[in-house]
Amino acid sequence: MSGQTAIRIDRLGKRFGAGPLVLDDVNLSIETGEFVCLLGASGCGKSTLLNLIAGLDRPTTGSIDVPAEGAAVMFQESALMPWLTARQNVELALRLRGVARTARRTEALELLDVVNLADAAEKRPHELSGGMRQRVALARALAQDRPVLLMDEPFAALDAITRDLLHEELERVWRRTGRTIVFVTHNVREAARLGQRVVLLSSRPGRVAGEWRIDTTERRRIESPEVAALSIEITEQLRKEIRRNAA
Amino acid sequence: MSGQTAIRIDRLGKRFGAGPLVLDDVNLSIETGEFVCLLGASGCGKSTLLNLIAGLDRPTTGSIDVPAEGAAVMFQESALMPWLTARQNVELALRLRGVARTARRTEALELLDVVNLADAAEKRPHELSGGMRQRVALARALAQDRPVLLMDEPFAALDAITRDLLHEELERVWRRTGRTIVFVTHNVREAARLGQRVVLLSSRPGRVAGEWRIDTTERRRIESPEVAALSIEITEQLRKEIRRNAA
Amino acid sequence: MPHDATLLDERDAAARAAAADLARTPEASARTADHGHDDLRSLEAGLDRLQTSPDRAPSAWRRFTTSVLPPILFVVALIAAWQLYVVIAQPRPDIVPGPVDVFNAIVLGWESGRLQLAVITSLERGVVGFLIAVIVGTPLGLLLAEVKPLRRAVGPIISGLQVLPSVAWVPAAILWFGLTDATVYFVVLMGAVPSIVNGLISGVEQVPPQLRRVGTVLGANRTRLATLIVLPAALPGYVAGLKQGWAFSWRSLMAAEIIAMGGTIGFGLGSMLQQSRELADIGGVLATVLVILVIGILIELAFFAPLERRMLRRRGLLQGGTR
Amino acid sequence: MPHDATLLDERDAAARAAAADLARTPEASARTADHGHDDLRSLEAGLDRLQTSPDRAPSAWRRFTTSVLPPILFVVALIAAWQLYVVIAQPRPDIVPGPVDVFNAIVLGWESGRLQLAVITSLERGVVGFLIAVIVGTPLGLLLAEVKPLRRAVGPIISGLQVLPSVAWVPAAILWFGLTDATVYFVVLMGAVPSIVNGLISGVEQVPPQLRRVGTVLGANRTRLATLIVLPAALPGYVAGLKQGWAFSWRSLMAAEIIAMGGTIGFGLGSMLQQSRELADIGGVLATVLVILVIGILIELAFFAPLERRMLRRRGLLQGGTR
Amino acid sequence: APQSAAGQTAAADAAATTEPAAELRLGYFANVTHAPALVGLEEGLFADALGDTELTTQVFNAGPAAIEALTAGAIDATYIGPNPSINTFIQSGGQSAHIVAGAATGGAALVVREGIDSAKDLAGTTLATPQLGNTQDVALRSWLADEGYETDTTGGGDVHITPTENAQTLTLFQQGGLDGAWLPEPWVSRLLADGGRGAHVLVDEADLWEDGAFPTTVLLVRAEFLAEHPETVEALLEGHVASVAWLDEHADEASTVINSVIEKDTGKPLADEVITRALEHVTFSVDPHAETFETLVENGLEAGTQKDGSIDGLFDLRLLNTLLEADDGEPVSAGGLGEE
Ligand SMILES: Nc1ncnc2c1ncn2[C@@H]1O[C@H](COP(=O)(O)OP(=O)(O)OP(=O)(O)O)[C@@H](O)[C@H]1O
Ligand SMILES: Nc1ncnc2c1ncn2[C@@H]1O[C@H](COP(=O)(O)OP(=O)(O)OP(=O)(O)O)[C@@H](O)[C@H]1O
Ligand SMILES: [Mg+2]
Ligand SMILES: [Mg+2]
Repeated sequence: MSGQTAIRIDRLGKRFGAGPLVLDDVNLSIETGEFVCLLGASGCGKSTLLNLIAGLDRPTTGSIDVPAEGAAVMFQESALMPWLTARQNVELALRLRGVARTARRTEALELLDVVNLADAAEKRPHELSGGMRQRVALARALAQDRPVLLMDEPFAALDAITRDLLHEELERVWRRTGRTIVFVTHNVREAARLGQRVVLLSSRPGRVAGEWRIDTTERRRIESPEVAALSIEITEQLRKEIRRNAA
Repeated sequence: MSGQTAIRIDRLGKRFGAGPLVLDDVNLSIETGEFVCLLGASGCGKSTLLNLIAGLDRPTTGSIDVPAEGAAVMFQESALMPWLTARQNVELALRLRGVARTARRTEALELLDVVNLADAAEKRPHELSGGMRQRVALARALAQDRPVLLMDEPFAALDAITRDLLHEELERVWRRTGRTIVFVTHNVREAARLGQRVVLLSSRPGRVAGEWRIDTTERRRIESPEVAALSIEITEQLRKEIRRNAA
Repeated sequence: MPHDATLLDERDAAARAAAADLARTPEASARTADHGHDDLRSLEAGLDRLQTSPDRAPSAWRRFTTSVLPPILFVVALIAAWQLYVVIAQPRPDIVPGPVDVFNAIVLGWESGRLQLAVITSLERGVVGFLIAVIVGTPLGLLLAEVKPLRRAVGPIISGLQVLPSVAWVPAAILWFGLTDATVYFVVLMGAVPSIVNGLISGVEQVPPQLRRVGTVLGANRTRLATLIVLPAALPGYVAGLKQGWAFSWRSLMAAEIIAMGGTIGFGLGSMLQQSRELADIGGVLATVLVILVIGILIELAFFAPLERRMLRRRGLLQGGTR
Repeated sequence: MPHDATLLDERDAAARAAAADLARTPEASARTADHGHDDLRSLEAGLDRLQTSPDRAPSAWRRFTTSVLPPILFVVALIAAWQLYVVIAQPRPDIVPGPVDVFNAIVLGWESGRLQLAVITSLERGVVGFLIAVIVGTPLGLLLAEVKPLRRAVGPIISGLQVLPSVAWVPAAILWFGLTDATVYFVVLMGAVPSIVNGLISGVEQVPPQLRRVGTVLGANRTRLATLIVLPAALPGYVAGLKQGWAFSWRSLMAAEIIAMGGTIGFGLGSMLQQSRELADIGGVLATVLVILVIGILIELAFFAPLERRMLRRRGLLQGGTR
Repeated sequence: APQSAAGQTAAADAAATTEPAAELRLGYFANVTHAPALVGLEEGLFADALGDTELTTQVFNAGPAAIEALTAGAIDATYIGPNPSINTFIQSGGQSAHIVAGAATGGAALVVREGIDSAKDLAGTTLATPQLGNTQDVALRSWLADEGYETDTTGGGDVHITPTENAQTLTLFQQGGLDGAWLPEPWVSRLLADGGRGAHVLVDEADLWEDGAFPTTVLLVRAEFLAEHPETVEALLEGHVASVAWLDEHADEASTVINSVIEKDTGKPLADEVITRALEHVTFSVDPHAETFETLVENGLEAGTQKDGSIDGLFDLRLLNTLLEADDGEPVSAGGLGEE
C-alpha cells in the first residue's frame, strides 16, 4: 500500500476571475494512507487548494490527479442538515453513495458508533455540542467510503479540550481506516500533533514555503516535547512569512 | 504593591432561579497585580463566576470583595458597537468614565496605539479581523482605567496564530500596566502560558478543584517545555473531572 | 530556514505499516479494537454530557401567565373602560356604541345566520384563493429561484408588485370579470402570489452555500441536490412566504369584498361590513371588524404558528435550542 | 492529584516585581518601551494585513448589467409582447387596451392636470399620514419595548392589529369622520402605526444582550444605556419597521381613497382609479394602477433603500462587508 | 336625551337664543328625484332665501354617504331618501336629524327582462336594488314577500336580491347578469332606454300605495343645526318651497335646467327621452307623506334591513307649516311622528 501516490498536484495555479493570483506553482504529491497537514496564515489559499482537490472548483493552470472514487470533505462548520437527525445525516451520505435503503440504518448506526455517538443518533444537530456535530460530520465523511479525506480546519471552532480529544479520535480513525488525509489548519501545534508531514503555504500568492516530515507518529500528544520542538521551528518560518506581508 | 488583596471571594454560592447549584462554596483570593487563569470545562460556571465578580449578577450565598473602582470586562465576542469606529468605541468608554470631550480623542488614539491599532482607528468593527476586534476591545477595557481586568475566554474564537500573538500582547500590556487580571479559559495550554496562577474549577457544581502556581513567568512561550509539563499535569486533573461526569 | 527548504524524512514506513494493520479491522466490530479507546470513550461521554444541557421548556403555567394572560387581561380592562365611558358619558349610540351593542350585533348576526354565512363564504374564498396562489406561486418561485437570469429579470418586478396595494386591482378586475367571484379571486391572487414567490426565492437564497457544497461533495446530482437539500433547507423561507401570502390573501379578499359588492358576488365579511356601513349601523361595523380580526389571528394561531414553530424547533432556530 | 489539592508556590515575587517595574512606564509614551515590541508590532501588522482584505465593491457597470438592466429588458419585452398581441388578436379595446392606450391615458391625465393633482394629493396625504404615524408610533414603541409588563399585555394586540386588513377600518372611519380627510388619515394611521411599533419593539428585542452588558460594565446608567447603546443598536429594526409602515400607509391610503370617495375628500390616485372604473375606462384604470405601482417603487428606491443600505453597510451587515 | 329635547323646543324660543348660521352646508344627489335641490341651486332660489348665510354644497352618490357626512357634522342638511333618514334616526336614538320637508314622490319601478311577465316568472331570478335597506330595496323585498317569495339580505332565498350600484346594474343587465332591478328615476327610464333585452316595467311602485303617493326624497336637517339655527333652516325651507313651486310652474323648462346641473356634477347629461320620461313619473311636493313612514318601518323590519326602534319625533314640520301658512297654503301633517 505504501509508496503509491494518491494525490499528485502539478504546477497548480489558481486565480478567481480577474483577481490576483491565489495559488502559484504548487507542486505536491501525497501517498496513499498518508496524513498531510497543510499549514498557512489566513487567506493564503488553503481552502482554495482543498476545494480544487475536492473537485469543487477547477484550476486555472496545472493539474491535479486524485483517485477515481473522489474525495470526502469535512468543513470548519459541520454543515449538517439541520432538519435531519444525526443518523439521518449519515444516511443521506449513504443514500447518495447508492447504499440500499435496508442497509442504511445499520451502517449509519455503526458509523456513529465509530465516533462514539451511538447514543446521540436520534438527536438533531442543534441538540448536539460543537464537538459532537463535528464527529457526526466525520461519520458522514466516513460513510462516503472514499479513499481520500479532505479536512478544512475541522476543529478550529471548537474549544481546546474538545479539540485535543478529537485529535485522538481522528488519529484513531485514521489508523483504523487507512484513509489518505489532507488536513488544513493554521494551528501550528495541531499540524505538528497530527501530521506525518506538514506543508507550509506562503501567502499572496500561495506557494509551498516549507515541508517537515515527522518520524514517529505514535503516542504523540499535543504537549509532547517533539511536537513542541517542531512547532517552534515551524512557527519561526510561519512568522517570517507573515512578517513579509507587514511592509 | 505585592501582597495586597484585590479580590476576595468567600464561600460563594450561586443558583439561577430554582435550577441546580451552579457554584458551590468557592473561596478565592487574588492579589493586586496578579494574573490568575480560571480553567474549567464547558458549563462549569466560569462565566457565572466572572459575572459575579464584575457585579453583573448577585451571589446567592457568600460574598465577593472587589476594589471600589470596579472592574473592566472583556468577553469572547468583542461586543464592539457596530455603528462606531474603533476610535469611537474607545471614546465611548472614556465618555462613560467621565473624560472631558476634548481629551477623549487623543487618549483613545493613544490607547489604540498601545494595542498597535493606530492605523485602524477610523475603521468600523466589520472591517477588522477577529484579532483586531479583540485588540480594540482590550483598548476599550484599558480605557476604563480600572485596577481589575476580567477576561472571559477573550481569544477562544480566534485562530491559533492570532491567539499566540495576542498572548504576547496581553502579557506585555499586563506587565506595563500592572492590572490585576482574571482570565477565564478552557484551554489548558493558554492558562499555563499566561497565568501566574491557574485555578481549576470542577463541574456541576463549580468548586475549586485544583490550583497551580508558576514561578517564572518571563520569556514563556506556549511551546516552552515548562508550559508543556504543567499542561500535562493540569490536563490529567481536568480529564479526571470530566470523566466524573460520564457516568 | 530558506524559503524553499523542505525537510523530508523517509523513515515513516513503520507508522504507515501500523496504520495499515489497524485498517484491516472491520469497522463494525471496532468497539474495543483500539488501544485506549475506552478511555477516550468515557472522556468523550463526559464532555458530551457537560456540553449539552437538556432543553428545559418553560412550564405550561408559566407560559400561560407570562404570555397568554396579560393580553387577555388588557383586553378585558379595555372593554371595561369602554363600557364605563359609554355608561358615564352617554355618547350618541350611532357614533360610539358600547361593547354591549357590539356584542348584540354579533348575536343578532349569528341568530339571523348572516354572520355564519359571511364567515363561511369569506373563509372559503380566502382558503381557495390562497391555495390557488400556492399552486401558482410555488412552481413560479422555484423556477425563479433556480434559473438565475430569469430571477434577475423578473425578481425585482415581483418585489415591486408586493408594494402595489391589492385594492388597486379591484377596479380593473371589476371591469374585466364584472361583479363575479372571478374578480375576488383575481384580486386575492395578485395579492398573495408575489409574497409566496418572494418567500420561496429568499428561502432558496438563504440556503447556506456550505450545504450545497456538502451535497455536491456527497455526490448529489442536480435533481437530488434540489429535492434532498435545497428544498428542505429553503423550507423556513417558504413557510414565512406562505404565512405572509395568507395575510395578503385575507387583506385582498376583504378589500375586494368591500369594494365589489352586488352582482353575483356572494355575501362575505367584507360585504357584511359594507352593508352595516350603509345601514349606518356602527355596532354592526365594529362587530364585523372584530370578526375579521379574530379570524385573521385564529388562522395564524391555529395553522401557521404551530407549523412555523414546529419547523423552527426541529432546526433549533427557536429560543430553547441550547446552541 | 486529589480533588482538593492545591499546588501553591510562593516564589512569584520576582515576576511580580518585574511587572511593577514595567507598570511605572507611562502609557502614552510607551511606543518603544517594551522589549521585542517592534517584533510583535511587525508581526501583528502582517497578520492584520493578511486577515483584512479591502472591500472590492462591484463596478457600477457590473451592477448595472446584473441588476438594473435585466428587469428593464424584461419589462420592455413584456410591453412589446402585449402590443403584439393587441395588434394581432385585436381584442375589444374596452377589455384589453394596448400599451399605447394606457400611455395615452397617462398623457391625457397629465395634460388635463388631473394626474398631477391626484399624485400630489395622494403623496401629500401618504407622507403626512406616515409622519403622524411615526410621531405616534415611535414613543409608543419605545414605551412598549422598555416596559416589559406593558409589552406582554399590549404587544400581542398590536401584532394582531397588523393582521387586520386596513380596508376594514374604512367603513368605521367613514361613520366616525364622514367623507373627510380625517377618515383617510385615520385609516392610514391604523395601518402604519402597528408596523412601526412592532419594528421598534423587535429592533430593541434583537439588540444583542452582550451590548447591554458592555454598556453596564462601562458604567452607563439607565438613560445613557438607552440613548447611547440600545437605541442606536435597535436602529435597523426601526428602519425596517418604518419601511413596512410606509408600505402599509400607502396601501391603506389607496384603500381609503377608493372606498371613501366624494364629500370633502380631495382627489387622489384612488379616487382617480375609481372614477376611471365608473367611466368603464380600462385604459385609465391600468394607467392609474401603473402610477400607483411606480410611486410605491420610487419611494422605496429613492428613500428607504438608500437609508437602509447606508445603515447596514456601516454595520457591515450588507454583503460586501468581509467578516 | 337632553339634545333631543332641546331640538324639539328650539323652534319655539328660537328668536330669543339663536342667530342665523354663517354657513349652510347642503348635500344632494345629482339625480332627477333631487330636482328641487338642482333647480334651487341653478335658479339661485336658495341663495335668495339664505341672504347672508353662505351656501356650500356637496354631491353624494348614495344615501349612506350623505348620512355619514351628516352624522360626522360635515354637512348640515341634505336631500335624501326616507329609509336612510329613518335609519339614522333610529340608530342614534332620535338624536341625529329631523325631516323638515318632503321633496319628491313616486318614480320607482321594477324593470325586468323579456320573458318575465308576471310575479310567477320571478322564481330563481336575480334582481338588483340600488342599496341594501334603501327605499327601493325595502319595497322590492316587501312586494316579493307579498307575492309569496322568500328573500334575505345575503342574496339567498327564492329570488336573489343583490344590492348593486345603479351604473353597474345597467351594465350587468345589458350583459345578462341581472334579470331585473327595482330602481328610482332616472334609472328606470335609462334601463328602459339603454338596457335592451326587452326591458319593461313589471311593477310601478305607485301602484302599491294608496293614492299612488309614496315619498322618494325628503329634506333632512341635522338636529343640532336645527336647534342652533332655526332661522337658517327656515330660510332653506323658503328656498325649497320656492323650488318646488318653480318646478310646478315651469314643467317645460325643468328638464333642461335639471340636465344642466346633472352634467355639471357628473360630466354626462341624460338623454332627452330619459329625462322626459323620468320627470313624467316623479311628482315634486313639500309633503313628506309622513303617514307612510310607519309602513316603511314595518316593511324594513320585515325585510330585515332595519333595526327596531321608534320614529316618534322624526318629523319637525313646524317651520315648513309656518311658511306654508304665511303663503296661505295647506299645512302638511307629521302623521303623529313629530311636531307639525
Ligand atoms: N470565490 C472566490 N472569489 C474570489 N476570491 C476568492 C474566492 N475564494 C477565495 N478567494 C480569495 O482567495 C484567497 C484565499 O482564500 P482561501 O479561502 O483559500 O484562504 P484560506 O487559506 O482558506 O484562509 P482561512 O484560513 O481564512 O480559511 C483570499 O484572498 C480570498 O479573498
Ligand atoms: N442566566 C442563567 N439562567 C439559568 N442558568 C444559567 C444562566 N447562566 C448560566 N446558567 C447555567 O449555569 C451553568 C454555568 O454556566 P456558565 O456560562 O457560567 O458556564 P461556563 O463555564 O462559562 O461555560 P462555557 O465554557 O461554555 O462558557 C450552565 O449549566 C448554565 O446552563
Ligand atoms: Mg479556509
Ligand atoms: Mg462562559
